[in-house]
Amino acid sequence: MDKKIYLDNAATTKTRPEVVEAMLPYFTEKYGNPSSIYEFASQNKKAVDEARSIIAKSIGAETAEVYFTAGGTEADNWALKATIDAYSSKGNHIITSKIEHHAILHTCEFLQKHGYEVTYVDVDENGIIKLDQLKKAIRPTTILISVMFANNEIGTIQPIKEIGEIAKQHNILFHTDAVQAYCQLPINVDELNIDMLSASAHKLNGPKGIGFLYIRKGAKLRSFIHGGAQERQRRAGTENVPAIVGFGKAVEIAIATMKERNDKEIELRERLIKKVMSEVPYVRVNGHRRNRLPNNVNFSFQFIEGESLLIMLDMKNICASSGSACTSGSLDPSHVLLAIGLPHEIAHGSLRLTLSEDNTEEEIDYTAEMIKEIVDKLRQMSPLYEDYMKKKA
Amino acid sequence: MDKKIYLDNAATTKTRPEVVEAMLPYFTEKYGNPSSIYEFASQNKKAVDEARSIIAKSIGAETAEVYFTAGGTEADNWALKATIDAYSSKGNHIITSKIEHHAILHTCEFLQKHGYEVTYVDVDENGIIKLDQLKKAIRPTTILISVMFANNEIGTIQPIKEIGEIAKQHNILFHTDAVQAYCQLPINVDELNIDMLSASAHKLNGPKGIGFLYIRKGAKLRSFIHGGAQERQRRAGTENVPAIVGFGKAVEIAIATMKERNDKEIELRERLIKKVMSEVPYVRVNGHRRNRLPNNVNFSFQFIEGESLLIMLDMKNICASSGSACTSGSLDPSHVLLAIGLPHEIAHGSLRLTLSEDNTEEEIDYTAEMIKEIVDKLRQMSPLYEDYMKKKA
Amino acid sequence: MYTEKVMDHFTNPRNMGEIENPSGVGTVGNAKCGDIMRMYLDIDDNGVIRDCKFKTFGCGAAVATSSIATELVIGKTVQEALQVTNKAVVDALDGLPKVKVHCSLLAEEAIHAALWDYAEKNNITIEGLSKPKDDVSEEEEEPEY
Amino acid sequence: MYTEKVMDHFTNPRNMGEIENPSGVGTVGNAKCGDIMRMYLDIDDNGVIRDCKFKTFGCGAAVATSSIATELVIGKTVQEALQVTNKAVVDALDGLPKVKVHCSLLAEEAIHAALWDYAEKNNITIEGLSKPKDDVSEEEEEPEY
Ligand SMILES: Cc1ncc(COP(=O)(O)O)c(C=O)c1O
Ligand SMILES: Cc1ncc(COP(=O)(O)O)c(C=O)c1O
Repeated sequence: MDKKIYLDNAATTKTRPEVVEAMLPYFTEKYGNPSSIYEFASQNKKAVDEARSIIAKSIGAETAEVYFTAGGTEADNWALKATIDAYSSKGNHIITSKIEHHAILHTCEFLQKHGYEVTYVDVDENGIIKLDQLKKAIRPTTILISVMFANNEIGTIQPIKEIGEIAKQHNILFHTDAVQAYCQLPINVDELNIDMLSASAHKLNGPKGIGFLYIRKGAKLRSFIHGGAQERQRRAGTENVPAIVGFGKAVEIAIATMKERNDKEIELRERLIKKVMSEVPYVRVNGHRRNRLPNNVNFSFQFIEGESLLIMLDMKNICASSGSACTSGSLDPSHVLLAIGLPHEIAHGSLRLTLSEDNTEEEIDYTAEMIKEIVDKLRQMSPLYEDYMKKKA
Repeated sequence: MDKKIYLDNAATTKTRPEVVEAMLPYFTEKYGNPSSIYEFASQNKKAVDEARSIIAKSIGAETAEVYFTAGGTEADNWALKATIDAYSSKGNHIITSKIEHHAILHTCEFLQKHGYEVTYVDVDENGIIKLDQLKKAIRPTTILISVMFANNEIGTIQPIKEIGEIAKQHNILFHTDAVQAYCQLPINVDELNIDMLSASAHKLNGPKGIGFLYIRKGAKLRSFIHGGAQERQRRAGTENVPAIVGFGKAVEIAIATMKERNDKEIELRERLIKKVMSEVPYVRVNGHRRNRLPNNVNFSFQFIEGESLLIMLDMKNICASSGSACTSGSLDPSHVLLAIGLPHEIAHGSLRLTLSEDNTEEEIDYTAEMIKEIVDKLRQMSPLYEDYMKKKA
Repeated sequence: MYTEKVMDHFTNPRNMGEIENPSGVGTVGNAKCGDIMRMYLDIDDNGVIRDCKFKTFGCGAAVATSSIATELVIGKTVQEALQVTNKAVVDALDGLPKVKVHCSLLAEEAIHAALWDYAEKNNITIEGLSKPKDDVSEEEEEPEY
Repeated sequence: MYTEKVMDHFTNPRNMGEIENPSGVGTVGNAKCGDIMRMYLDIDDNGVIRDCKFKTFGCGAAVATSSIATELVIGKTVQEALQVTNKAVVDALDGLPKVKVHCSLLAEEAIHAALWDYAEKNNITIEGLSKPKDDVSEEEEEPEY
C-alpha cells in the first residue's frame, strides 16, 4: 500500500482539523493572557472556562474541579506528589498496580526514595488487578490508591467502580490515570467514586501538550507547579489558551461520537484479531478479551522480536508499536507483559496495534497479511524457531 | 483609536504567523509521537532536535543541554526543586532576590516549608540586586543562587555576569530566570557563568505552553516530572512537537531581528517616557533608567490606583498592565515595587507598558495623551489628591 | 470581570465630588490595601439625607460601589441609610467578583463613618451605629502551597 | 534511527541460514534481554573461514550486525577473524545508536563462540581466544530520578 496505515493511536493521534481550526484564532488574533484585565485578554478566560466546562461535563464533574496541565504525565505527577504532601499527617503509604504507565511507576519510585511506601498490586493473566490483594494491602497509613482506568499496552479495563468503592469504604483517596480511557469509554466520577483523574488531549485527537487533572471538591491538594495565580492558584504558568480551546473542541467531538467510534473500532479490532489468529501460528492475544479498549489489539508472536517486526511493518507503511512508545529505546521487555505472566522471550515478540475510526477494512486485511508475511520471514531467521522445530521434528 | 493598541508584551505576545505556519503540519499531517520507531514519527524527533539546536545556539549552549518544558514556570520549578534534591548532601540553602517572579518566590516558599532555607537579597531603588549583600549571604550550605536576568515588572537588568562570577568562585550553582530577557538581550551562558536558565516561548512571539530549561553539562540534576524516557529521561511526557517546532522558529526570527527590534523599541520607549513625564505631574519611572529591557516602561502615578487606570485605558483600546499579569486579582501591591522602596499608595498607582516592534509612534502619542486624560480624571475622584491639594494650598 | 452595572458606575460615577460644609464626612480604608473611600453627607433637619457625594482612591469596584452607595442613601433617613448593607450594594450592582466584595464592605463603612461624624457634630446618638473602624479587612481565602 | 547500511543489512541479510555439519557453531545472548545470535562456521583445513551463516532473534541492529559480521569473517583465517572487533562491526555499518552498541558486542561474541566450538571439536587452542560467556551485558547509563 502506498498510503500510510496508522495503527498507533495509543501513542498519539492526529489532531482533528476542526480542533486546529478552533485553536487558530488564539495564536495570532486573540493572543492575550487570560489573567490580564483588559477585555481583549479577559475574553480568553471565557474561552478557557468554556473548555473547562465541556470537559467537566464529560466526566460528570463540576467546572471548578478541572485543572489544566501540560499533559497526562504532569497530571499523574501532580496527583501523586502533591497528595502525599497534603495527607502526610495521615500516612505515607500508596497502593498502585504493577501495570501502571511509567508516569505513575517512576513517580512512585521517586516517592519511595523520599521515604514513602508503595505497594504494587499484581494483575491476573488478563491484566485485571487482583482486588483481594488490593484490599489486603490497605493499611491505616494508606493515603492514596492509584489504579489506571485502562492499560495503554494491552487495553485491559480495570474494575474501577469496585476499586472506587473499596477506597471510599476505607476513606482513602482514589486516583485513576484515565489517559487511555478518557473519551473512549463513558466515565462518571461520582458513580465510580473517583477522587482524581488524569487525562491527556493528544490521545483523543486533541493537541499535544495539554491535559487535565480532575480533583474532587473537598480533596486536599497542594500545587505541584508553583508560581502565578492561574487555575485558581493550583497550577501556575500562563494558560496555554489555544491548546485548552483545542482540547475542549476535541472532547466535544469525541464525546458526541463515542458510541459510533466504539462500534466501528470494535468491528475492526475483531476482524484483525480473527485474521491474524487464524493465519499465524504460535501467537496469542494479550489483555482481556472483553474488558478491553475498543481500539486495542496486542499480540505476542513466539520466536521473534518486536522491534524487527515493527521496522518491517514500517517498510510496508504500517505504523505500530511494540509496547509503550515512551519506553522504546529500552532493552527490557514491557513491564506490563511480564506482569501478566509472559516469559521474557514471548514478551519481546509483542506487537500493539491501536486503531481509529479512520481505519478501513482494507487496511486491516492488508495489515494482517503483512504481519503473516513478516512473522514468517523473521521466524526463518530465528535460532529459537530453529530449535523449536528441530525439537518438534 | 479604533485599533487595539497592545502594550502588554511582557504578559504575552502575539504568535508570529510564520511560527503558526511552521507548527501547522505537525497537527494534522506529521502528528506522530517522536518516540515511535517508524519513520513517519521518528522524523518528528529530528524536527524537535532541530528546534533544540537553534535554541542551544542562541545562548551558546550545546544541544544536549536544552530540555523542553511546558513553560517558564515549570522550568523555574524544575531548576529549584530538583537541584535541591540532587545537592541535598551539600546543603539546604538557596539565595535569591526579593524581586523574582512568583514562579521562583512561591517555589522558594514551598521549599522553606520543607526544611530548606532561603535568603531573599534586597535590591536598590532601581531594582538592582545588592551584590555585597548577596556575597555576605553565602554559606557553606548554599547550593544554589537564583537571580532573574531581567525583571518582568520594572524591566531592570541584573548584573548577571558578576553574579555568575560570585557563584563560580564559591562553587555554587547559578540559575537565572531569563523568561523576560531571552531573545530580548544577547545571552551567552559560558561568558556569564550561567548553569541553568529558564525561558518561555510565548514571551517572544512563540506559542504558549512551551519553554525550556538549560542545564549545564555536569550539573547534577534530577527529573521534576517523572514518567517516560523523553528529553533524555529528564522530562517525561509526550513531546509537544508543534509547540517545540514553533518555539524554534520564533527563536530563529527573534535572534535574527534582535538588534533592529531593540533599536525601535528603545526609541518608542523613550518617546513614551518623555511625553508622559513632561505632561503629567506627580509621576515617576520605576526601574533602572539605562539597564532596562528595551521594551519596558513602568510609571507610578501618585494619588490614583492602577486597576482603575487600566480599565479606563482598556476603554480607550489600550492594553496595559499594573504589575505582573499573574497576580492581578490580588489586593497587595506588587512585591517588586515595594522592594524598590515605593510606599504602598504609590505602588498601587503603577502602570506597566511593554512595547513591541509592531507599535507605532502614533500609538505611543495617543497612549501618552490618554494616560494624561485618565490620570487627571482619576485624580479628580481621589480623596488622596484632594487632601494633598488642600494641604498644598 | 465586572458587570455592566459596575462598568456604568465606574465610568460615569454618580455624585462624585465634595460637599462644602457637610453634615458629616467619613473616610475609610487605607492606601496599603489600595482602597480609600470618603463620603460626604448633607442631612436636613428631619434627619433625611438630602445629598451624598464621594471621593474614592481604588479599583473599578471601589469606585462603582461608592457611586451606587450614594444613590442608595440619598433621600433616605439616617435610620434607613444605616440599613444599607454591603449586600444591598453588591445586589444593586448585579454582583461583584469575589475578590472585590470587600469594596462593598468599604462603602457600607464609609456611610457609617460619615453618619458617625454627623452624630458627633450634632451630639446625638444614632441607634445601632457604633464607632466605625477606619480600616476594613476581610478574611481572605488562603492559597495553599 | 538506523543508518542506511544497517537498514540494508536488516532487510536483506547476507548469509542468513544454517550450515549443515558446521566446523563450529556458537550461540550467545539470551531471550531475557531480547537478543540471541547463532553463528555457523565452515572452516577449511588451512584454518580459513570458507563460509559463515547466522540466525538471529533480536532487533534490527542485532540482525544487521550478524549479517555484516558474517561478511567480515568470510575469507579470513581463524586468527584474522578473531581480530574482528565489535568496533569493526559498528564501523562497517556506519554506526549504531548508542543503545544498540551491545548488539555489535554480541556479534563479536557469537563469532568467538563459534570459533571456540571449532577449537574444542578439533582439540586445538586458538591463541587469544578464551571461553566465551554465553551472555553479553554492558553497563548502561543509569537514569537518575
Ligand atoms: C496510561 C497513560 N498514562 C500517562 C501517559 C502520559 O501522557 P502524556 O504523554 O500526555 O504526558 C500515557 C501516554 O503516554 C498513557 O498511556
Ligand atoms: C520573569 C518571569 N518568570 C517566569 C514567568 C512564567 O512563565 P510562564 O507563564 O511561561 O510559565 C514569567 C511570565 O509570566 C516571567 O515574566
